Amino acid sequence: MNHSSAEQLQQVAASALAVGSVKLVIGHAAGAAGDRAAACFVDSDDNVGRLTIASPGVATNLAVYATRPEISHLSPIAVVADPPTLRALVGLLQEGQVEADRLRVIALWPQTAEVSQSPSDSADDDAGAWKVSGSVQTMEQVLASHEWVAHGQWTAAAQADDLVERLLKMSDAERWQFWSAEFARCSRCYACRASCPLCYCRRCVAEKNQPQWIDTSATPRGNFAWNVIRAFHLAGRCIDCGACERACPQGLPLGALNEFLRRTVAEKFDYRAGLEVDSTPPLADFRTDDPEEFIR
Amino acid sequence: MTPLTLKIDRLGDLLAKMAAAGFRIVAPVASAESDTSATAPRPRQAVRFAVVGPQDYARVDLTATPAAEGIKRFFLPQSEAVVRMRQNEGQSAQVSDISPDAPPTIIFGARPCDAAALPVLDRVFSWDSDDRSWSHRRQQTLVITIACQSSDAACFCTSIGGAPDSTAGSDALLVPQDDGTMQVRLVGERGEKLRQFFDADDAGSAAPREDATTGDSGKAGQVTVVPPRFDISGVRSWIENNFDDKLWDQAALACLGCGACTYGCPTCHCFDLVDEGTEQSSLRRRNWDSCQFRNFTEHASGHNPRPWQTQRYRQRIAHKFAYFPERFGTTLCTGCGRCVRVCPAGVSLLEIVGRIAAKGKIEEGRADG
Amino acid sequence: MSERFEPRIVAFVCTWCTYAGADLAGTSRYVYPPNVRLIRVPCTGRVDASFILKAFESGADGVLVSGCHPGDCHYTSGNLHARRRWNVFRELLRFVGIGDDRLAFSWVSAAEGRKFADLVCDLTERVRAAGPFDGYGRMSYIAEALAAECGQQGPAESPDDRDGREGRA
Amino acid sequence: MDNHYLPMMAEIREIVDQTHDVRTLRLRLKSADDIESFRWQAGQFGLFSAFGEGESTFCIGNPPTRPGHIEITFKQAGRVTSALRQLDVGDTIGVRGPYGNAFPIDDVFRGRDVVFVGGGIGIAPVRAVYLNCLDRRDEFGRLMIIGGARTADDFPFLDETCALAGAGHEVTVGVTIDPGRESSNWPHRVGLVPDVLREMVEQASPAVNTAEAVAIVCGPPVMIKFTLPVLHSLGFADERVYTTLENRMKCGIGKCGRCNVGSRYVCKDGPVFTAAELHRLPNDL
Amino acid sequence: MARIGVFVCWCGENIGRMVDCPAVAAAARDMSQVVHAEDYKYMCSDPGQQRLIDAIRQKHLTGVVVASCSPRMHEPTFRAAAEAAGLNQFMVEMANLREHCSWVHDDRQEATAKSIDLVRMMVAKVRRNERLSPIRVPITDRALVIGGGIAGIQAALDIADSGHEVVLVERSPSIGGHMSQLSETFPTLDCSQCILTPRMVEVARHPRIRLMTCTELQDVEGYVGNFSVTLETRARYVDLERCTGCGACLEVCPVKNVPGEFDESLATRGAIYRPFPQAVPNKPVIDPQCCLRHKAAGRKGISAAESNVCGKCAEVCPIPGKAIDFGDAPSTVVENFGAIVVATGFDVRPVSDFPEYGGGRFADVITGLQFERLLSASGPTEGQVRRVSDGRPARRVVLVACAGSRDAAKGCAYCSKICCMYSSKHAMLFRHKCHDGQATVFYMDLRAAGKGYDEFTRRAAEEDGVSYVRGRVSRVYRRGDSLVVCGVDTLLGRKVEVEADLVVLATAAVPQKDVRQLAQKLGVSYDSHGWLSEAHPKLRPVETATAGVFLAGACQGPRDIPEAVAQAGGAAAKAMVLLSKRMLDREPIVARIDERACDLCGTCIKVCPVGAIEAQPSGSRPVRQVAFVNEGLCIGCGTCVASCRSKAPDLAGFTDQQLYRSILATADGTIAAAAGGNGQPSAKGDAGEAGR
Repeated sequence: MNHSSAEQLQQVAASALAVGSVKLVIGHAAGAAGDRAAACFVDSDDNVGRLTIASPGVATNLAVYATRPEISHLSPIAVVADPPTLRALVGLLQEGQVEADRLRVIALWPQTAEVSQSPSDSADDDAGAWKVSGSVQTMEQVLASHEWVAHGQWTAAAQADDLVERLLKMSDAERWQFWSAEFARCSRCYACRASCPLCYCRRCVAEKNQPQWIDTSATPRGNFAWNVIRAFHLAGRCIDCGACERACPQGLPLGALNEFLRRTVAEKFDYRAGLEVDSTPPLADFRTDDPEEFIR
Repeated sequence: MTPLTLKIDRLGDLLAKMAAAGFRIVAPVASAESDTSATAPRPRQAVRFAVVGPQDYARVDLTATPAAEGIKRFFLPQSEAVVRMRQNEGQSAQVSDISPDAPPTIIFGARPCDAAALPVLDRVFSWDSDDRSWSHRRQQTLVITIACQSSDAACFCTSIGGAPDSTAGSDALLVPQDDGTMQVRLVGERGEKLRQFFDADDAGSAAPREDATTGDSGKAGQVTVVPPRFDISGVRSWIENNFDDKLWDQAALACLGCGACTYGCPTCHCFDLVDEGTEQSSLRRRNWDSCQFRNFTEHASGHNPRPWQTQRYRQRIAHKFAYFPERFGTTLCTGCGRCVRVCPAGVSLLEIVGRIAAKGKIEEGRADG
Repeated sequence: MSERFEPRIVAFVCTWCTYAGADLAGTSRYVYPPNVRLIRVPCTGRVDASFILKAFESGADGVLVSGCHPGDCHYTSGNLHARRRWNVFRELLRFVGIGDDRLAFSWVSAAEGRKFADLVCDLTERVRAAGPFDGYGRMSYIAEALAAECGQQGPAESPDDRDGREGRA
Repeated sequence: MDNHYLPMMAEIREIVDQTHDVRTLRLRLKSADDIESFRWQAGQFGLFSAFGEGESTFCIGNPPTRPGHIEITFKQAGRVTSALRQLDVGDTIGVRGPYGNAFPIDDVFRGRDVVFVGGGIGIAPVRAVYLNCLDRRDEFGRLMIIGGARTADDFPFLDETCALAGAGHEVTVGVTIDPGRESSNWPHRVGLVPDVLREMVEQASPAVNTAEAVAIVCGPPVMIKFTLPVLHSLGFADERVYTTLENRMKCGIGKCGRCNVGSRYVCKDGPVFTAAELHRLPNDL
Repeated sequence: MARIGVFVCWCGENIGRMVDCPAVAAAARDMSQVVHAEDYKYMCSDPGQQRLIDAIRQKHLTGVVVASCSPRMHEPTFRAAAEAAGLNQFMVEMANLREHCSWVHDDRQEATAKSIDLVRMMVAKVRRNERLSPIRVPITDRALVIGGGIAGIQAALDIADSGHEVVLVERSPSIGGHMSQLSETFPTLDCSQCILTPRMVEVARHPRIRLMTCTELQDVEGYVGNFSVTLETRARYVDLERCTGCGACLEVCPVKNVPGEFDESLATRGAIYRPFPQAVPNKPVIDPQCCLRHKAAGRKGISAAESNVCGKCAEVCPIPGKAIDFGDAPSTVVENFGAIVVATGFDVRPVSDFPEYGGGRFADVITGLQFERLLSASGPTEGQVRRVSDGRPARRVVLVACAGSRDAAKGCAYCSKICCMYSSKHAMLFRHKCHDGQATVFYMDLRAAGKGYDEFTRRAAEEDGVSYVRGRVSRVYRRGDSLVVCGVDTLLGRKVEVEADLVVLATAAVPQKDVRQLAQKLGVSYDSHGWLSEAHPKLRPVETATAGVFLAGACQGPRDIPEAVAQAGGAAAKAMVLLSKRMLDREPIVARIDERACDLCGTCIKVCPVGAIEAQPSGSRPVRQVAFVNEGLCIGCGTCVASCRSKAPDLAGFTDQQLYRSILATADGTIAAAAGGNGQPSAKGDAGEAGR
């Protein structure tokens, strides 16, 4: 029965909190209003009843909370993590943003190939699609598991392939037309940045003002620079969770930028982000035989 | 006075008439590019307000519960040049005024909760001194709202003293009728300027009259019912007395510190002034800003009065429900619920103010008892 | 347009190779068109993606980044990191509509004066053929300054225009 | 209707370096009308533009008793102050103001003992007031000025402040630097500002009538935090202890929402607040 | 407050002809914060520099733009002038109006407009320049010399003689290198050992030289003045302190048949052996690959010390407590050095690379180096030239120069330089030993450029009866018990066949096979063959692009002994110049990190080519780990700056502000032109803008 997944999650969390093996569980609770699932922070086994399994299509990536200073005094913390969240945590470990000792996860593994992404589905409908790991695990344990091998690359992000393909068929001028119209809508609310677990910079480049490389005004100029640089800074780091695009109140197709860069990095450097803690992010690395056919 | 009506199939004619009278028309339109976004169902951005021309009339969509983006930016543009600075080589620096670019405009099809924000913001933009740009745009712009036929779980206008058919801030209110027509209620002197565009309601003279100022018009039109979500009466005093309450920490923990709520909010009006340009020519721009951003209050020295999200989140709620009411006598919120809908983290102002209201009720009770 | 379009090109060159190559082009008196403005940096590794965007924002019709051949880098690997960066950033810019007729990369060594001169000739012609970069030009500081000169808000300034295609003021 | 954001133009007439990173600019408004209309009181501030970089808020550093120019003193910290440091005599900067409230010199200070406490760059706003009072010396009781800085090299207006004592003003002056930072030839006090304040007030002869006296405290937040309790314990009334808040501002005219503390607009209701008012504000400074 | 001076140089006609210099100066005068602008015929001349100095003083300039030639030419000149006037040298920028403008354009109007733009960009930059001071780093007064051949020996002695400490590292058990293998040297025919051995002994005795044999460089960190080098010493199994070199052990070793390295496998040695009679240190060494005890221990998986196999050498060792130490183990030390001299030398290609010449198939086809051993009085044949195959005296010797050299198909397009001379020497020496013998030299061109060299080859042909055949050898085959060398005499245009007892191939000189790894550790670049690259082929022939690393001898390319020695002296002198300073002034073009913006994501640490960035506790509270640049190590490439997403690092001299302003200044020319101010007088403003 569907509710069993959520119940199992609650049991795992409750027992870990009860024995004190984790001090905080970060999971999802049903959204109070609106269609978004809200993050929920459970620090005692009394409150585990709020935990639920949210449809990834309406939820933010919980890894974004692992770097929050407000909870830095709590250790260890456990994050309820589906594969994209796990990949984000791998990225954070890789870049030293969270200590492995402090981090535990309750892994959620997709049971079926297709987990609903539709925001119209309620969280409960979705719960049956997930298998909850039997206990709180370290990332090391998770990354050594056969589930990780099987599902590590699973994503809930809407597939941007169609749009990428469509754009690739266009001329430069048409692509320019498309993107400048999209970027023009950007309101610079930075919801994309805030909801991205890898956008953890304490001072975003958009806020560096001496000099101001990226104009802060929501004008075509500033918006173009912001969206291009945001995407570039995630090249080789984006773990394909789709949180940025889901967050954007203006509906910018950020996923297409990310997907395109993911392809580029995979093709050119044979790299996929979020899979190995010990790998070097491709833009912090080079090979002597990197492609250079475009360099004269 | 003859009641006015609008037949929805004559909408194009109406807009054309207004345009012919020299008005720029702003209306909610379904985005032509909604299919570009990769995520298939994306109700939040489907309908947006935009300047429309005849070719767009067919796309005007009056059905969406508060559109993804409100009408605030037509009064307080997201980015607006206010001063131009010029440094000609060999001369000393000069500045010149840039006047607000605001042709006579009719905003058609706004929601009452968006319009209700206008008189609220009038207070801040005209207290002590008049903000030229705001005032000018207010003068130039007539707002025609449409009473809501539907609402969702995020709507809470009625808890703030508004209503799905409130006329606050509107120059005219359209009330959808059972027969598919819209009853037109003109509001005040400014509303009278719109009379010329509407037809007299010959057929529907039997329609009952209501007092346009009350929200109780459900019988006549297809106006939705927004149930009360909380009792606001104890909110302000609870906030004033519980600055350090744990609730703020709990509420803010999930908040990611983006500006989606403030930019969507019809009443949030904080802005930034920035210079952009080259050595020789630059513009000083007034841009939306958000109290939720970490650097909003940060000094150049690094000192920050509100370094934590808890403090910033509290500031937003307290400003809306305590500080602004104290200063200007009205809540800085219209209950549109847009902040709830857009929050990427699922943080609900409605829920949190609801909790505050409940606590406030208890404290009030205690004080009384 | 009766007069020939003279493109504006900004080039970021490393001091050890391409800047020296340009010096050699000068010493060798190779004549090339005057459309390129060189900005000297220690190494192509220093060239940030933002530099390229800022050059376009400043009204450049084309941008060039040029440094040492792989293996020649004075700092051993700065150019190799740069190459990685451009592998990605060039693709990204192409994806958003800034193609190879606007953005070029090259390796020019201190010994390649001829190559530098040819490169500039070539690039100038290529950008000239592509015409003024209206797309970026409209949102450049130059366009804004010229609009303000006429007392207007900048192009695409008023809120209704933010919608791009939807806006028709 | 006016564009409130359009600055007046002023020319830099004089540049004085106070410390390695603190600089004073003397400005003169270019238009005669502007000079005529620019009337201010001690405690008010203006918004000063470095064109192309932005505006920054500084108190007007010269008292209205010394008109004819506008003086600002600032420490290099961010984008605007860095740009202002680039400017030279003869260059143009933008000025908006005067904005904000002022110290109630006529209403409250007159006839009372006044203690001035300034720390670091906070000496600048205090100085505007004590110069004002010194220029009208007869109207006040005892005047006591306490200036502090981390080191001698960080001490703006050091020589001027020291010279006040001997200038026949009947004023007590104490300057101090933080313990452990003094060089052997530092001839003045060493100690934290609150301690020096206590010592000077307690040892003052004739005694300061603290119950009726006025105190003005400006400086870094931590100094203010530790000075207010000392003043309180010395018998100063919170209603007559003044400070200026340094919140970030953008518009300066009560619109932009940045400087808000509780329901107060620091730019309109401040920047001058009494300790009593501060206690009533939310702890959000 | 910026007060900028602009100085426009005519460079005589060089700039003045194509650029309207007074117009450029006039335009500059109007630029923001420019308080002085002038043009002058030759800014770099004494009066020109004086004008700059006077203007700095009189107008209190805070920044200077010299619009003249390339900064690569005169930046030091104008920086020095600025310093002389009391202005920090890093407040000087140069606009390159000559190489980048007047010399490459042919339209005066356009060139002038471009010049104004270039000046504007530099004015914009210099306004953001900061006063910088050279970074002073203490120097470790100690040099490392890698390689104990003649070049390394010479460099070590020169440096040590000048009073600096030297560590000389040699990977084989003895120093001496290839020179110690030679019989006589051209063109004087003096005995190689006789002139080399005293130098080797001097090394061993020198109080300031520490010799480390059996030692290789494992890792290098740090930078000029402060290299930190990890050195690994292999086990020798003979305690150098205790061993007196008596040689008793050598007699008893039951292993006798190991091909000896020193004799190029023409003789055998034991498992414990002395590298060669004059070796330094002159002590035996055990080759664990051949030693019975080591092999037995290896099979059992125990250490040689635990084994009880053989051990004869130890038994016979007369030293109380024994000098043989089967328990010896490799050791690693980290040493600090201020300078490094690389003298790793060369190798010759093996004959097996030349199957067409019978190499590898016929024992009597040997390399020149092997022939040296045959000629040497201390060699396996005690100086008698005998056939390798059967030991019979050789009467007919064919010497093939250019075996592989100057032959791109063989992978060595270069000339090995020494072959012509040593082949002549070989022929001559052979003829001296075997008066009735026949010596034939096949050559492509006889390259004998050098003092006394041509005379030497002439003497070989004319006095010593060496026959020279100009032409290539096509193949070598066996006929009976002789070899037949087939070739073409290109002078006579006919095929020739020469019978030979020995065929000596002057195989191409090649770099040591693992020199690339060494070069990478040192940050020294190398060419496609592996020869190490000098910083500048003309003007900096012994320096490398990595400051503080110098080249001596044949690691840089084939060369003969006098060249190697001279170059070693040059490298030593460069090292001494460096070590003789207590402190090193480095250009302050280094990165620094704004720790407030740093998240320690590690990108900068990963991209830094010299490992100059590491995590450290922050200086501000709350204390956390942040990236920190070690100024002494940073080489100022700026890769970290551009790689950092939050732009926490910046690069002094090329700061974000400076570059940002330079970029934006490219727009200001157009804006100025549009405003009708000065700026570009070209048609661009009109035509270009109208099109926009």
